[in-house]
Amino acid sequence: MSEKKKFYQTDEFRMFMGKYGIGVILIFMIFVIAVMKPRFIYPSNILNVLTQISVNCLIAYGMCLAITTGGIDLSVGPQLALVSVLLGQFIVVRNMNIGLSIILALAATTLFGFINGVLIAKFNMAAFVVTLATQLVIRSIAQIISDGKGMSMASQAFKDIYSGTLIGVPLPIIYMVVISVIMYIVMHWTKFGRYVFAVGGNVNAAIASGVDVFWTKALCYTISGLLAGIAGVIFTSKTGSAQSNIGVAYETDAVAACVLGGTSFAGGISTAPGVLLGAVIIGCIYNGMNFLNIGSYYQYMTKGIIIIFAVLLDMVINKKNR
Amino acid sequence: MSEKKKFYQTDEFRMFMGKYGIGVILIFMIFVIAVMKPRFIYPSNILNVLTQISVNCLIAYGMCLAITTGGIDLSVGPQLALVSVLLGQFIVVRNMNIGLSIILALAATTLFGFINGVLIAKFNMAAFVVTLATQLVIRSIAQIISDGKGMSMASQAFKDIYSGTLIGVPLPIIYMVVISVIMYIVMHWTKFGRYVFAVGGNVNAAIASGVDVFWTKALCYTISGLLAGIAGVIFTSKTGSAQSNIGVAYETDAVAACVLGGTSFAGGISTAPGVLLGAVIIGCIYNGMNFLNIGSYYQYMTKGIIIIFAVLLDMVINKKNR
Amino acid sequence: MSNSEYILNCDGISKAFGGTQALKDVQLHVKPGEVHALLGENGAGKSTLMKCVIGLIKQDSGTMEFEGKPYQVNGPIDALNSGISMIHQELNPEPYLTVAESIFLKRENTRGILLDKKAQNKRCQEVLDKFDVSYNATTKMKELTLAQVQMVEIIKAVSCDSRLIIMDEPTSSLDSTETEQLFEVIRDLKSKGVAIIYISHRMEEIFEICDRVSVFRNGTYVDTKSMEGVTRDELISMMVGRDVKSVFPKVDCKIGETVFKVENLCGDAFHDISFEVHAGEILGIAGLVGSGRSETMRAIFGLDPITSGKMYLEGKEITNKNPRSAIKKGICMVNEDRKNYGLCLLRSIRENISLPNLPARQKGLILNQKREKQECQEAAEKLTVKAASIEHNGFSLSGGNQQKVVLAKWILANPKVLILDEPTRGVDVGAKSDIHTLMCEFAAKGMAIIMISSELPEVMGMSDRILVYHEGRISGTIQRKEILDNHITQKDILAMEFAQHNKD
Amino acid sequence: GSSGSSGGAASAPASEAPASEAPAQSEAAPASEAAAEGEAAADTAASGGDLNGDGKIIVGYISKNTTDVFHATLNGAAEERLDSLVADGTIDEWTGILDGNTDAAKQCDLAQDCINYPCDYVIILPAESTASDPAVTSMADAGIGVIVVNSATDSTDSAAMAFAGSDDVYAGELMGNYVMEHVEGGGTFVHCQGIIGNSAQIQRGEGIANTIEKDSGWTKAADVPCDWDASKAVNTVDDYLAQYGDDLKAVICDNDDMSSAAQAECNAKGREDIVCIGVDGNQGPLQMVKEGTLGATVLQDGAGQVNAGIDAIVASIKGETVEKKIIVPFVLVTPDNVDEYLK
Ligand SMILES: Nc1ncnc2c1ncn2[C@@H]1O[C@H](COP(=O)(O)OP(=O)(O)OP(=O)(O)O)[C@@H](O)[C@H]1O
Ligand SMILES: Nc1ncnc2c1ncn2[C@@H]1O[C@H](COP(=O)(O)OP(=O)(O)OP(=O)(O)O)[C@@H](O)[C@H]1O
Ligand SMILES: [Mg+2]
Ligand SMILES: [Mg+2]
Repeated sequence: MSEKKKFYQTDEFRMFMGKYGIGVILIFMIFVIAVMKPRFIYPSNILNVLTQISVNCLIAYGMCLAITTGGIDLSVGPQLALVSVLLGQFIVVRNMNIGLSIILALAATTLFGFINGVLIAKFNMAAFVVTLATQLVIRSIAQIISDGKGMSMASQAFKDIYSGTLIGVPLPIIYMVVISVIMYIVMHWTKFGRYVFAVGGNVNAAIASGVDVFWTKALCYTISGLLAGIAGVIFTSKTGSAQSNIGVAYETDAVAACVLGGTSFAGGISTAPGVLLGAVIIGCIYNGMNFLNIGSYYQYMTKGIIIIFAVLLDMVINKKNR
Repeated sequence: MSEKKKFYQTDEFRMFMGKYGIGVILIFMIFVIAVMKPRFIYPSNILNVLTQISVNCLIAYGMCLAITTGGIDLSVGPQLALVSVLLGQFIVVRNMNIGLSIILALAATTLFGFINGVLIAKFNMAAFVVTLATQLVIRSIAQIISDGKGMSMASQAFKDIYSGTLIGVPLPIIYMVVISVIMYIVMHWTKFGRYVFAVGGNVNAAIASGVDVFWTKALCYTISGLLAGIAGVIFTSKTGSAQSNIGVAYETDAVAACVLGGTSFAGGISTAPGVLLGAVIIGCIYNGMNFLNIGSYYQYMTKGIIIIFAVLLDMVINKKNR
Repeated sequence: MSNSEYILNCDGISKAFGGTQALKDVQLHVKPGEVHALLGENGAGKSTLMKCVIGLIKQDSGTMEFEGKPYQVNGPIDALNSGISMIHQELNPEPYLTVAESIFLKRENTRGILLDKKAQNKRCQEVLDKFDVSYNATTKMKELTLAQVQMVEIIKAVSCDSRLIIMDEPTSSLDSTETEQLFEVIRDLKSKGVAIIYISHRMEEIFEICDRVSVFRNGTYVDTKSMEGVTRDELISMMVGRDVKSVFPKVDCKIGETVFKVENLCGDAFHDISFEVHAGEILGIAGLVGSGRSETMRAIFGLDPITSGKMYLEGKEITNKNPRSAIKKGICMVNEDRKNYGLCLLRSIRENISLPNLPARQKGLILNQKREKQECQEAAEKLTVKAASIEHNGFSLSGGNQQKVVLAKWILANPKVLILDEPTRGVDVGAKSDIHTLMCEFAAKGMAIIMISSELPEVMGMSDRILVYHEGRISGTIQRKEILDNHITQKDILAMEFAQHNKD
Repeated sequence: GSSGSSGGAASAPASEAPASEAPAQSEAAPASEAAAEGEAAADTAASGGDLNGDGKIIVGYISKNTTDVFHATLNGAAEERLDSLVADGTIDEWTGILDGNTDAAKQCDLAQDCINYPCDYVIILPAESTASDPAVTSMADAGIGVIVVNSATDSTDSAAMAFAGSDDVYAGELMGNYVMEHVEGGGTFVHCQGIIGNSAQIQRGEGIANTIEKDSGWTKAADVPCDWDASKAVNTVDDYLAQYGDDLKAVICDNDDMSSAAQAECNAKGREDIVCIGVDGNQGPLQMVKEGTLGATVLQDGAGQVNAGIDAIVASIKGETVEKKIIVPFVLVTPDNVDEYLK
């Protein structure tokens, strides 16, 4: 409209920021914190941050699938709790093999993910409502199984799932990298991924093209259940305790990671690397705020403002032409 | 598909249930509980349930406006906290007049509601993300104001806001009735109400029909802020304590009331009486569970299952033909 | 009645939506290699039958046969696998996918389990190159215009190698060149033995391209005829069940003073537009799709920004920041995009009609609901909206009836200037004539009407004056007299649209 | 708000050894600590506590959360004291209050942050007795002097430099006994729970189970999950008044935000005879005790716990012997002794 465009209005800048904006924000953030506290970028702290974000990152990938189809998965927090108490039952109470226990526990969360998917896809119910309800149900089940009590998971083998390392790299980072690669391929290089975007972009068009919307959606929530389950295994190994009260409000950070990573709530837009970057940013916010001695009351606010700011920036840069 | 229609497939039944289904469910629920525990329907308990739901009902009306425009307001919980700590500051610390204090505190939540509205309507940001972020910010502010500490609100005049009665009816019920009437008129008998439905139904069509989408949306969130504020005043008077950690997850029950009351998450569909009925159902669930001695672990589950069941029933009865 | 002469046999198909019986025991028989027209008024059930064939909805009763075998579908994928594809009436783009991704959705090129994006783009580009299009395989769908999206849908349906292609109003947003392009494709397909079911409300097209025609009326089957020897009037009376009088009921009314005037208006897609409309005048605007007609009107109505230029209403200069201010001043517009800018389908007909008219119908802060109900009822009746009650919601209406509801909105508003962008898009012959009559009535009351239409006969038949657009500029003005005197023919206007017309 | 919790492993024996052992109980510092103190003794006071040898003494403070009223007291006390230690040069820096969000995993993350900061001493208020244990052990393994405050974790005894806290089972028992003593003839009581699964909720429940639930004169109407929410406690009171009427004699709450609101509701309904009691000793409930509108509350001296923990750090820096285990007991506050605690 105006004759002379400011630099941030040029197409080149917009294209660049649209694609890499989130990365630029991250680098800027890291730079600022590192100048104030050089220890922030010591390798040990970088490994530390990456280890810390692994749980949120896995949850966020599942959340991203749900959001991309136009829904949301609020039940991820209780899924962590479910895995945790099941592992407690299997490993501690029944003395079962660790591998088998994990598989069974993951099967349970995957099943609940699938139930979410069926309710949402088959009966066309709002994802927010369905997962709000299953959130309550799953939490209840976890409490019933554990009788509301915590249980120590002393086995070193089990604890090593979190605290082990591979060539010096903590295992949670390895899991995160492996799953990131898989998610990248699934979302961007498979038919399923394509269908996820198609369903989220315009569900009627997807139906008319013969995409099986039911299975696409159901699978997204199933995967979200599985990933939340894996996150739960890591969590349980990390705290060495099987408990039913964990994971409260974990969906918040997962959603924040997705949003910072450019996932659109309208559906149909997201990228796997974006989600990873989003999770890293959240990790840096938490870690960085602690390094910068930001008072705890201000931490929530900082997080909230960064979320708004990031989305706002995204809006301004990728401004809809109207 | 099938030749002979079952009774619940007839048009008459569907029309009836579509309009009054939620009421039928409520009456059925009351009947079942009352048969098992007659005290459940003693007038004293009925007044009790109605008093209890007042906070949730007010929040739910605001939530309903937000959902009807196609959004959501996740910031209502912290809004309660904000009102609470402000009342503490004004009344206890500064010894201000109660009425003035309440007005100022409500002005604050109304302002935050308006900010939500501006961010959502002006910048076209997803309501979920915006209110998630302001949720964090408002909670932070409440904590900063109160320094995380609780404060006793001993003044009897202030306590009477909750515990007073008018011709034998507890005041919270009076507030609820008055606000229900106002909300009914606002939603169904005014221009603004029509615009809310139009914006939620099809925002472009609303624009092309001359609706001011910005103000319509902004006003919805502003009203939601105001109502959450009023709920906060009642809450604070009820507990007699000004605290920053109250109202956590209160959006859940508000959303549940809206959903049970037939509010569509796709936007554009809701009714004020539906929300009231939804809130009554939630109240009966809580109260009824205590009457039926449902164990604490099962209470969440019961609530979750009732939500899914009610929505499912609604879907089956008002089934979209495909 | 299985008959190997036919590729598709539909017999005794019935379908009800809640209370409305959309199809009652209808039949359709299509031969291989023919273009079979399906005709009927709005709401006759054409799209419904086609949706049954493609598996989007399931018929309540009736059987189908495809290529001699019983045919049952559970969803579009079954239809595609059997060799049936469809171009839908409502455009359905996948906004965030590329052209290639959307054309080959569900038919992706893969290597192992991974997508082969390169091969797919190449394959898509080859298909696109066969059509003369200005976008390529990697263009995002959201960057395309309505007409371009329509072309992608056509290309998609054609590239499925189906043996039966259903085209539900494929030309409703195409201009004459693109339509011609489509006809080329259809002829080519025909020669390969592909059968086509062709649905359109544009009679000329039916006569140009179709071999046989089946007519539906009110959800029932009327007859099937060969196009040879059938006349236009015959078809219309089969469809409507009554005689539709003159095709364009234009009455000349007294043309008064200038009501609305624009000077040197410029915007993103139009430049230097100046014109004026008078009371009682119908100003037609012709042009190719994408020539900027809609953009001009959207800008005048306040939906799009204006970069420079002036507007005058009754001699006073005005600006419209948004549609609200335009409506307040008495400028109203029926948008071409009915689904997005026309109706709230979730809400009742009454609420839709009264939406722009609420401010005047309040008692204090409260709406006067009795008056609202009565006025909406009258407006709906005047436009013969076919619905059980005005409390029913928009979803239950057929496309044509939805269009009537949109028009009814603005009748109540009683504007000074009424802008109609493709007012009869997707509207059947009977309703079209109703709408035209109504336009004349409005004009007679002294309203100034601006009408955009891509149907040349409509513009020529209804307008007192015609502006012709070419690439965002006015390339010519024609008076009604010139048309009546046969000084100007359809061909001349076309030439102007292509700017081949040299005024010497 | 919720409250402190006590260690799972430590709780079983401790439940029988409550307030009588107060005010303090000390054991010898473990070997690792002795080494640190050895250095401390040799060097100046300030560098004596520099366990990681980076030239600075940095103290970390990992709170359980920053939202509960009870923890606000602890956090406030810690902030004041640690600020003054920085001001007088005893320590160089402290991290500010790190918010554990009542989430053990978050506390494990914060423990790592403290290691990287790098801290020499860290005070931690565990969110969970078992689940927060890795936070304690990982810091101890990294050579940090860990002071566990408020409630113990499983390996607090072996890994931490010191523990300063109290025992929630005992708090539950105090409440049970109080109700039994103050209501003659028994009757029906209802229990308002905190968020299910928190150690504080579990252990206070155990204490109630150990006392009043065993008494034949009393029947428990129900355990009601009130999520530490005073408003839900009020609803519960109303629900059970409606159900049991005059039979309802007492309301036992997992914290006193809930019990004070519950008592206020009973009083407003003309049932001043109902005894409501909870744990924490927040200012509001104390005020009510003073006014006589609330019979009693169980006070947990949060500030005392934190200060005892910080004392341990100061002692370590100065090279003095560190008390290994400091039990700060719960106190039953009644109108008789309320003035001691009301600010
Ligand atoms: N989903 C639906 N719910 C209820 N009624 C419907 C639905 N779809 C179609 N109808 C009704 O079925 C009838 C046939 O509609 P259909 O769309 O098949 O008409 P059509 O012949 O394609 O008309 P048009 O030319 O306007 O596209 C109409 O009366 C319409 O109101
Ligand atoms: N959403 C859009 N994004 C980008 N360009 C657009 C968009 N809409 C329209 N255009 C461009 O604006 C120009 C004018 O389009 P417009 O819709 O006004 O054409 P028109 O003459 O009204 O055609 P019709 O009404 O028959 O569709 C075209 O060149 C088109 O490419
Ligand atoms: Mg149709
Ligand atoms: Mg156009």
